[in-house]
Amino acid sequence: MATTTTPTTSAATSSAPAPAAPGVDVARAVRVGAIGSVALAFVAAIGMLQTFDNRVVFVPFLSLGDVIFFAVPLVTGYLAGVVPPGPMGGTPRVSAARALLGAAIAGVVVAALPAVLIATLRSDLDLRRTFPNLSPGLAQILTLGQEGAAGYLALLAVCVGLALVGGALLLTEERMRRAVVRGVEIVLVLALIELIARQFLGNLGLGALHQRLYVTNSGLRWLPAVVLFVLFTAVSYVLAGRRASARERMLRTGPERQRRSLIVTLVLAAALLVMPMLVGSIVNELFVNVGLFMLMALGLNIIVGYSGLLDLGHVTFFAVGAYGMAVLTSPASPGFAPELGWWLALPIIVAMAAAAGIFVGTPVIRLRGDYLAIVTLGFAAILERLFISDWLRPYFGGAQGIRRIPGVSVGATTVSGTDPRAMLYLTIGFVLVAVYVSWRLQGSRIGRAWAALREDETTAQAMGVDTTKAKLMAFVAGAMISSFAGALFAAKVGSVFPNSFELLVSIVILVIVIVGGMGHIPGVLLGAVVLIGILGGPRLPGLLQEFQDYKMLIYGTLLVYMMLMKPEGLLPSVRRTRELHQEEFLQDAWFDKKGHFTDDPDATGAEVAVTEASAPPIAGDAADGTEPR
Amino acid sequence: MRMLRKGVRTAAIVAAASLVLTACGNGDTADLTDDTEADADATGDEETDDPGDDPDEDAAEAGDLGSVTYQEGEAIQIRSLEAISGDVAFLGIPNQRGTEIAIADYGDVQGFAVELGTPLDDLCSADGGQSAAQTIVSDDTVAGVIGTSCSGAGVPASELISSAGMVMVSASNTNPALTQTPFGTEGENFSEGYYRTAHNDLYQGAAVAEFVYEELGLTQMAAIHDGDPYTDGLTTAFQDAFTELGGEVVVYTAVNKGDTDMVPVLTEVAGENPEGIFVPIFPPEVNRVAEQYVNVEGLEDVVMISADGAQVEGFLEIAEAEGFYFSGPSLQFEGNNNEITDKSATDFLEDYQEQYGEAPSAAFWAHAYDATTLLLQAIDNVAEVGDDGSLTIDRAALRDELYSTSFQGLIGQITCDEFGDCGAGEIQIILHEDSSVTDATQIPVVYTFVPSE
Amino acid sequence: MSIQEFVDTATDGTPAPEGEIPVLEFRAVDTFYGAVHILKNVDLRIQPGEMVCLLGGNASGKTTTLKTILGMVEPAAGEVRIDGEVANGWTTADRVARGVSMVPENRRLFKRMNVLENLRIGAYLRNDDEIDADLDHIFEMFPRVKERLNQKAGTLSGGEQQMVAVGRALMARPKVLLMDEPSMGLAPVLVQQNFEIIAQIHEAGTAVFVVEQNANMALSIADRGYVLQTGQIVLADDADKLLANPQMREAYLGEMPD
Amino acid sequence: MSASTAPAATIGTDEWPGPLLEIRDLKKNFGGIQALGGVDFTVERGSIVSVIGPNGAGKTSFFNVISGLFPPDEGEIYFKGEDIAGLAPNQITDRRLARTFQNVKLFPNLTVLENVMVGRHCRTRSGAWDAILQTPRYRREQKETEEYAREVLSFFGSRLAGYRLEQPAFVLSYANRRRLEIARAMATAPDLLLLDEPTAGMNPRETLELTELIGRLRSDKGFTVVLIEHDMKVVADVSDRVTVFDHGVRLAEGTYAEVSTDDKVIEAYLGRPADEEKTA
Amino acid sequence: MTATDPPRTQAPSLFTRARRRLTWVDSFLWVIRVGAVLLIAWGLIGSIQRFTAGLGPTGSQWRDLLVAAIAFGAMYGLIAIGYSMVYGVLGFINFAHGEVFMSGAFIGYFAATALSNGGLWQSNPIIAMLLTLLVSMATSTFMAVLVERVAYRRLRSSPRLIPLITSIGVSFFLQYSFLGLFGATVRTYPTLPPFMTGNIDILGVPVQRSQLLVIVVAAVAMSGLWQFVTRTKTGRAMRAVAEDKEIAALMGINVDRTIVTTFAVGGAMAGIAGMLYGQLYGVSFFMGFLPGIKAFTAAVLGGIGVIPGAMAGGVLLGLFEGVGPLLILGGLGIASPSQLRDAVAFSALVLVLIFRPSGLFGEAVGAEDRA
Repeated sequence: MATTTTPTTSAATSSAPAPAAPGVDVARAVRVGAIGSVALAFVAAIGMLQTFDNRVVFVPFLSLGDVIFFAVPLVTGYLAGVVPPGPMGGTPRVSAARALLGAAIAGVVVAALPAVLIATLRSDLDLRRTFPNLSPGLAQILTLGQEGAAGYLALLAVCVGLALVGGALLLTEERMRRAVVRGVEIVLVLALIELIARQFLGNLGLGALHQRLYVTNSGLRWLPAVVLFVLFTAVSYVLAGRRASARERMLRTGPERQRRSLIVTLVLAAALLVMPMLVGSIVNELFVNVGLFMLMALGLNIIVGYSGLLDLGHVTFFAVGAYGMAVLTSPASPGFAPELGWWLALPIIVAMAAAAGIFVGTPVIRLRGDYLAIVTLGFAAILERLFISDWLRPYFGGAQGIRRIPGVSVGATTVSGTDPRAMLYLTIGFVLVAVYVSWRLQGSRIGRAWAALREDETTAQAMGVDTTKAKLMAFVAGAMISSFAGALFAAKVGSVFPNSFELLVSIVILVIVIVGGMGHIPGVLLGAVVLIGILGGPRLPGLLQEFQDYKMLIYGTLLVYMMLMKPEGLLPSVRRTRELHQEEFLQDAWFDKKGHFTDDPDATGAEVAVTEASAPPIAGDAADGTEPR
Repeated sequence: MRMLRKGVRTAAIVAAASLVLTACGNGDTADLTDDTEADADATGDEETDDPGDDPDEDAAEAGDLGSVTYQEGEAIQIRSLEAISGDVAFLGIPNQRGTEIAIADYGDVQGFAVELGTPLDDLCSADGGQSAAQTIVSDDTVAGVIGTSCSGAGVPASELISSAGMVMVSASNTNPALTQTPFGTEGENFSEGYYRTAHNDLYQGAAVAEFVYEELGLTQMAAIHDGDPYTDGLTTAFQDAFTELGGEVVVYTAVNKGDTDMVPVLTEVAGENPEGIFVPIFPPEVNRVAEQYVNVEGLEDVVMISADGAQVEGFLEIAEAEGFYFSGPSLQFEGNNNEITDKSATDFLEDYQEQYGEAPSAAFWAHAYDATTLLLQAIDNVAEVGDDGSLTIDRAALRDELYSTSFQGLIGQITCDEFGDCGAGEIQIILHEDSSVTDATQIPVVYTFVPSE
Repeated sequence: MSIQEFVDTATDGTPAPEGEIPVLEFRAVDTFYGAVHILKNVDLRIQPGEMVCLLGGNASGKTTTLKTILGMVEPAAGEVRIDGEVANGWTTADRVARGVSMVPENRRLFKRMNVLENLRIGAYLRNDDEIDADLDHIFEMFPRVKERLNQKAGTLSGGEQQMVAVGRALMARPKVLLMDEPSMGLAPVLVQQNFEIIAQIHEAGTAVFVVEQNANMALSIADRGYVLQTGQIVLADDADKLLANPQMREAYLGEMPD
Repeated sequence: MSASTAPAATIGTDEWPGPLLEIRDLKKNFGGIQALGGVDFTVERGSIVSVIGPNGAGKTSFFNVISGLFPPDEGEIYFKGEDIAGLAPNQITDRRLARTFQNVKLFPNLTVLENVMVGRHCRTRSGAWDAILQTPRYRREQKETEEYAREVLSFFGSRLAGYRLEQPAFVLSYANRRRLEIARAMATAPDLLLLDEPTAGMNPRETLELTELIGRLRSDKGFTVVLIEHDMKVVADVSDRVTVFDHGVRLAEGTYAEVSTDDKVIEAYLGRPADEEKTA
Repeated sequence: MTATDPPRTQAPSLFTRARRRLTWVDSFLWVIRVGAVLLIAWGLIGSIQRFTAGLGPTGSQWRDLLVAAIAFGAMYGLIAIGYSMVYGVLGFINFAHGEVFMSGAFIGYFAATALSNGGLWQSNPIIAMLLTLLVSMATSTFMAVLVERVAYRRLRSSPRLIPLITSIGVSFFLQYSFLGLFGATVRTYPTLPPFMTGNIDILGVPVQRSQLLVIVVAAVAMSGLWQFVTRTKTGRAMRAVAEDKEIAALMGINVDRTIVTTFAVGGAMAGIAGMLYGQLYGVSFFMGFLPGIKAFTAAVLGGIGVIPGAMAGGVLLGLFEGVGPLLILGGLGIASPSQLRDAVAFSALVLVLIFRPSGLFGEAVGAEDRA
């Protein structure tokens, strides 16, 4: 790293100059290539290439399997030349030699393991008892159908060629690069959603356009794909210049921000109103599912995001809502079937959920963080077992669940899962209520108590916050909001079975909250859209149904990636961003201060705070109340 | 609101018109000639106003469900909706593959290729089945569906598919509610256009009860299910039938999926001294039961009876499985031929091994194969080639055709009754005595049950 | 005197005694947290057996200095030398092995371990046979520690904990002992006791580097002192001269100029 | 509570004629180790009392027990005549007894203003429904809370004003954190304020400033203050009375002049006569 | 005390004092406590009555059940150690530990199959099983260390939710990677050699040899670990790092390496458990999930961070869920009690924590600290 001594007076703001562009980093290229090689072999060995080989996305030549295959060397080639940012940030420019030569080296390395794979597949070794996905067809894909030595050459050519493309991408301007990536992403998604596009364009009266763009029940035609790619790349390129950086937006306050958010709100509201009309039943269905998870996630957000109580059993409240609705409304409920109307049953189950919140919340009040997590998880497990049990079969139907749950009567009609559009309107209504309630609570007195609780329970209590009450309030509010999801779910599906309330649901809800942005309503909503809408829920398909088999794998990878790269979530709250980026924030504070305040020479706090950020001080003296009670 | 809806409808008509025009232009598109089908969503709106789906409605008259038309060069679309991920994938994957092989074997339908599209996943749950079915009914080019794997998913899926005018044939739904009750009336989840080649649980429960009571002469039985609606339904049916015959189920209990330590439940069973245990659960739990029951005092000599869920290589090959009885639909497919594709079960298994590198992991592959040929045959029978070379399938006619199709399949005679039960309904009990025989079709039959009409 | 003048005097402060290699030395060290420049061109030198104190208020860079010595923060520029060798890039363990040891602020014993374990872990990097002898030496110095050997460290009184903390640091046989704020939050009697211990260690021949806010106490026993302000050494002189320095008295000894 | 010697009606109110805080024979053990071994302690309304003593003498435990973080094993704590022993910390804060912590415990990711507004929690009453329905009471309280918080912060002059209000607490300097913690405690509108080492880690100038501020807490705000402090200069400057702790019991009590010349105190705590300390 | 005795109220009685502290939360908890005790007692009485009436399992059946439960619990204990140690050192729940266990069992299966195909399993079973055990341990150790290196190391200073979520991600990734690579089939280890099957008499009590094996191996592993942690320098370093990483570094301890060691040791224990579990119950990609959660429960039950607590918690949990359903629920006359074993296990956890909020062996609040 470059070293400079800086003038002492303005030293605080100085940063190191960008180092000169380094030469070809062979070691890095080989390392990145090796990772790429493992990745490609892995993707092949778990059967992804073959599974997706039948799924044509760009008519007539590219299948989804090919896209995945080609993406690996491309990304590897790109990464091979990247110069890791120095400790003071800033990405230096890369020389053409570094980018291209590095990419070429990486490309060769990438081809290594797949080549071994091909050799093995062509040999007489029978690996399929161990690796069921290593089928002869795989060799065909990896060699692009070439026989003999030509196969290896084809593989090498693909790897090196695409790596070079990746390397070349590195040489372009960053804004351009982002635009290209965005363009590829959009076109790829468009290619995957032929049926949805067919419905949507049909609803818009643009069926002819669909015919031009797509092949029915297949993918995008190649020429429109190219045109769309160019179009979207150009649009992203232009837009990228206009968009204020996320950081600026985060720090911006005052009327401008308010006006902006008002406009955003209005646009969103209009979209919400019109969207279900246009998008067709698949997307409507998808968004109903997303909406249900939004409700659950908003509920959990109060418990985890606002109050910092790690609840790993949130599905409990969903289950109470759904089973409650089933028992109260279904004529087929085995034990007790008052056959109430949905709206009549709703307040009852919300009250039941509140009671469940108190029941779950009370025993865990005195427990510290992770104990709380396992106990809530335990409650969810207990409840799931009770619903499936023969013991309570006379009330909950055991393994057979409860069926024939009527829909929601709205006026003269009944809304249920067979009509996803109406269901979506209903769901949107409830999500709006939940959002409003969450929003109002967050800024209120109780919201501040939750925030204090999350920061430091003992101190909050010492400052007069009734932590018992605040915790229970959080559980009750979270439970009530989540019970809406259960009630809607029962009416939508028309039947409830115990396996819809497995532990995985709790985990997925938590993941939504955290990946979206803990404690931040728009973040939580976005989290649900991304995870449930695109990938799908535990027992729900998402937009990319093709990836069903690999959904959990992608989930896992995405989670790890997110937590390492962007732990505050996709759309974080200011507070959470501060918490996770205290260091960066301190720099801002430092700059801020420079302009404002000169009276207090040693009140910068920077050192103290940075020290604390990296290693929170252990409670110094004994028994000063730091221990949990 | 009314204005909007009107707008949408106008848009739909414009869309339909443009579709027709473009179709004439390049002859490369799916075309929907019936106006009610022009916009699936718009019509869906009206048709599905009553989700309760009155089951008493008489069979639809031909023509009022619309039709689907394929232009020359297009493929007939059918869909597979099976549990292909998660813990029940072992059941759904062979079903899907059976369907794939059947499509390949059947070949073209009146010169039109048949396409399965992206296989859909019922996730073995009601919500998963509903969402996936929603995808299917949104695509008005789909002629029919093979699925679901799980009865729980089948309930909402059959309702949706039925109200969209489509048909679905399941290979492994066995829950009585989907078709008929023991009294020959509609089951509570019966829907028009739903068929299955799988047997009805009630028959199997009765078959086991009869076999145990009359053939083996046992009167004290235990039953263990695993919380799956299927196994739970089966043990309940068994209990009812056995009690009616005069026997007694002294322990009725359950394990959980994922359990490995079966000693507690077996001790519970042993405490009541049953003469036999009916344990129709799936691997791997059934493996654990087989391995552990011999070590539980008092169970050394009990008669063990399992069901079709366990008739897979992974269970049959373990030594502890020797001596187990299995109930299930007739699996003596050897010599059986699907008369439509002229394929024997043996050939099928060879094909399967060749193509997928393993033997089927569950017993319903033949049901899936027959279900698919059943559907394709019916399509073949009702499809009409128009003057422009397009192929039109009338949905109502397809339903009717399915209700009246009859042929010899891999699993035996396929004849659909008025509630959609098409399978033979014959239940066999086999005795597994040699763990080197891992092909269930090779295991000797000791009892055959034919439901009395 | 302006800051710049302070700086000028600091850089040519006390010359090193001829021929001796400093146990600890900073040569023009700069450190950053992100883009924030914390230490600015800091020079420090501690000779064997010497007792030096580093004075400064909050956020002056004291903690960062200690972290830089211990390798928890890497300098962006300049050299840290331990026993004459350039230590940049060494791990904390390397530095401890070369004779740097610290008594942290607030003692921070391993409360769940007993006193003996605490002392033994001080000698973690040592493999010689003299550990037991050194333990005896510590017991000699602090007889009360010996009485409490099997007691959990968390149950000791504040004064006893301080003894164990010093003992633990001494078990590493340091060439230079770093003391981080030995008077912070302590009762006067303990502060006094602490400085007596420091003096004792110093007399025994170990170099001691005391980082303090309480300038009076530190300067009263130190040989030399450095004054750190917003990351810069603004004063460096013999302890008695510092005590007499008027600016020093005003800024760090709490005397108001009125 | 029937047999009180004062009118029962005044218990727990400002009319209570007796001492503000009266503690008798307070005992507390932690895992068999005695932290407090029978402490008697009285604070009159309007006084400033310092508690001093060696580390580990039980001072912080004493505060923790008074403020309800740990229940006492034995003994009585009367606050305005009401026995508060065994109440939860928030109930005690509710009764107008607030504290700060030895190692500053702020809500680091909340802004300065929010930190202080949390202190108003126990003086406001609006609930979840008020917030959802935006009742007039809610809006009034919301406004009052913020205004009160700003007013409390203005007590510290320019230190915690202006742009600082919107800064998260973790960027504050050490001294400002201590100030903010006091402000937060003030926001609970206490009668009695317990300050645990308020000047620890401050430089002499800041210490001086804070010493003056503690005086103003009484003169301007009317708080009664009990503080733990190691800086004898601060103790000497502000306290009416000084209590010395050692090994969980009271070693001495009196004015600063009295205790600083007490031999026991010198031996256990000061180490040498106090005037020596000053010139050292 | 001031000269004039000020007026004051009378000291409240102990009862008043207790009642004041007793909020409605406490009342609620007391209701649960008393209710649980009553239910358990009632269930026990029911079972005893049935037993004396000659109904239900016989004495020897109960005994066998007990032994099986202990053996099963011992495996939980071995897995729980990994959770407990990682929690002790890094303070977060390593959800991926169940998959570490699974990977050991899985690769152990391949080793065992290879040895069986090579004939060693049959000809020299003890060596073959030891080799398999080594493979399992090595795999799990490697996995644990790899996961730490790739996923957790960069998260040392993050709030603890972040590594928790990361570990959930890792868990999904490993589970479904194994599914993709090796398929969904449940695979069975080669059968145990004849001298490992059947019963053996211990003090007149017949015990299944395989269960005895599990108990013995677990006991040996556990005591070895205990020696390691308390007696060796590395063990001391681990405890030091668990308590205070910064100060540990000041002592010259390489904190990173110590953390890696912690993961490795936890992984090795999980590997042992994996091999035993796989041998008895087969292997599948999903096998780590439930035992993982149960083992974590066991760790909490015993007091997380306390190594002997993890083992004790494991055995206890094994007993609760092995014997509990039949003994208590059976006695209460509840249908299909075995189906509720997980419910019993988690109820036991909730109850234990209601009675002892820091777990059975967890440190009581304030015990270590004094003012």
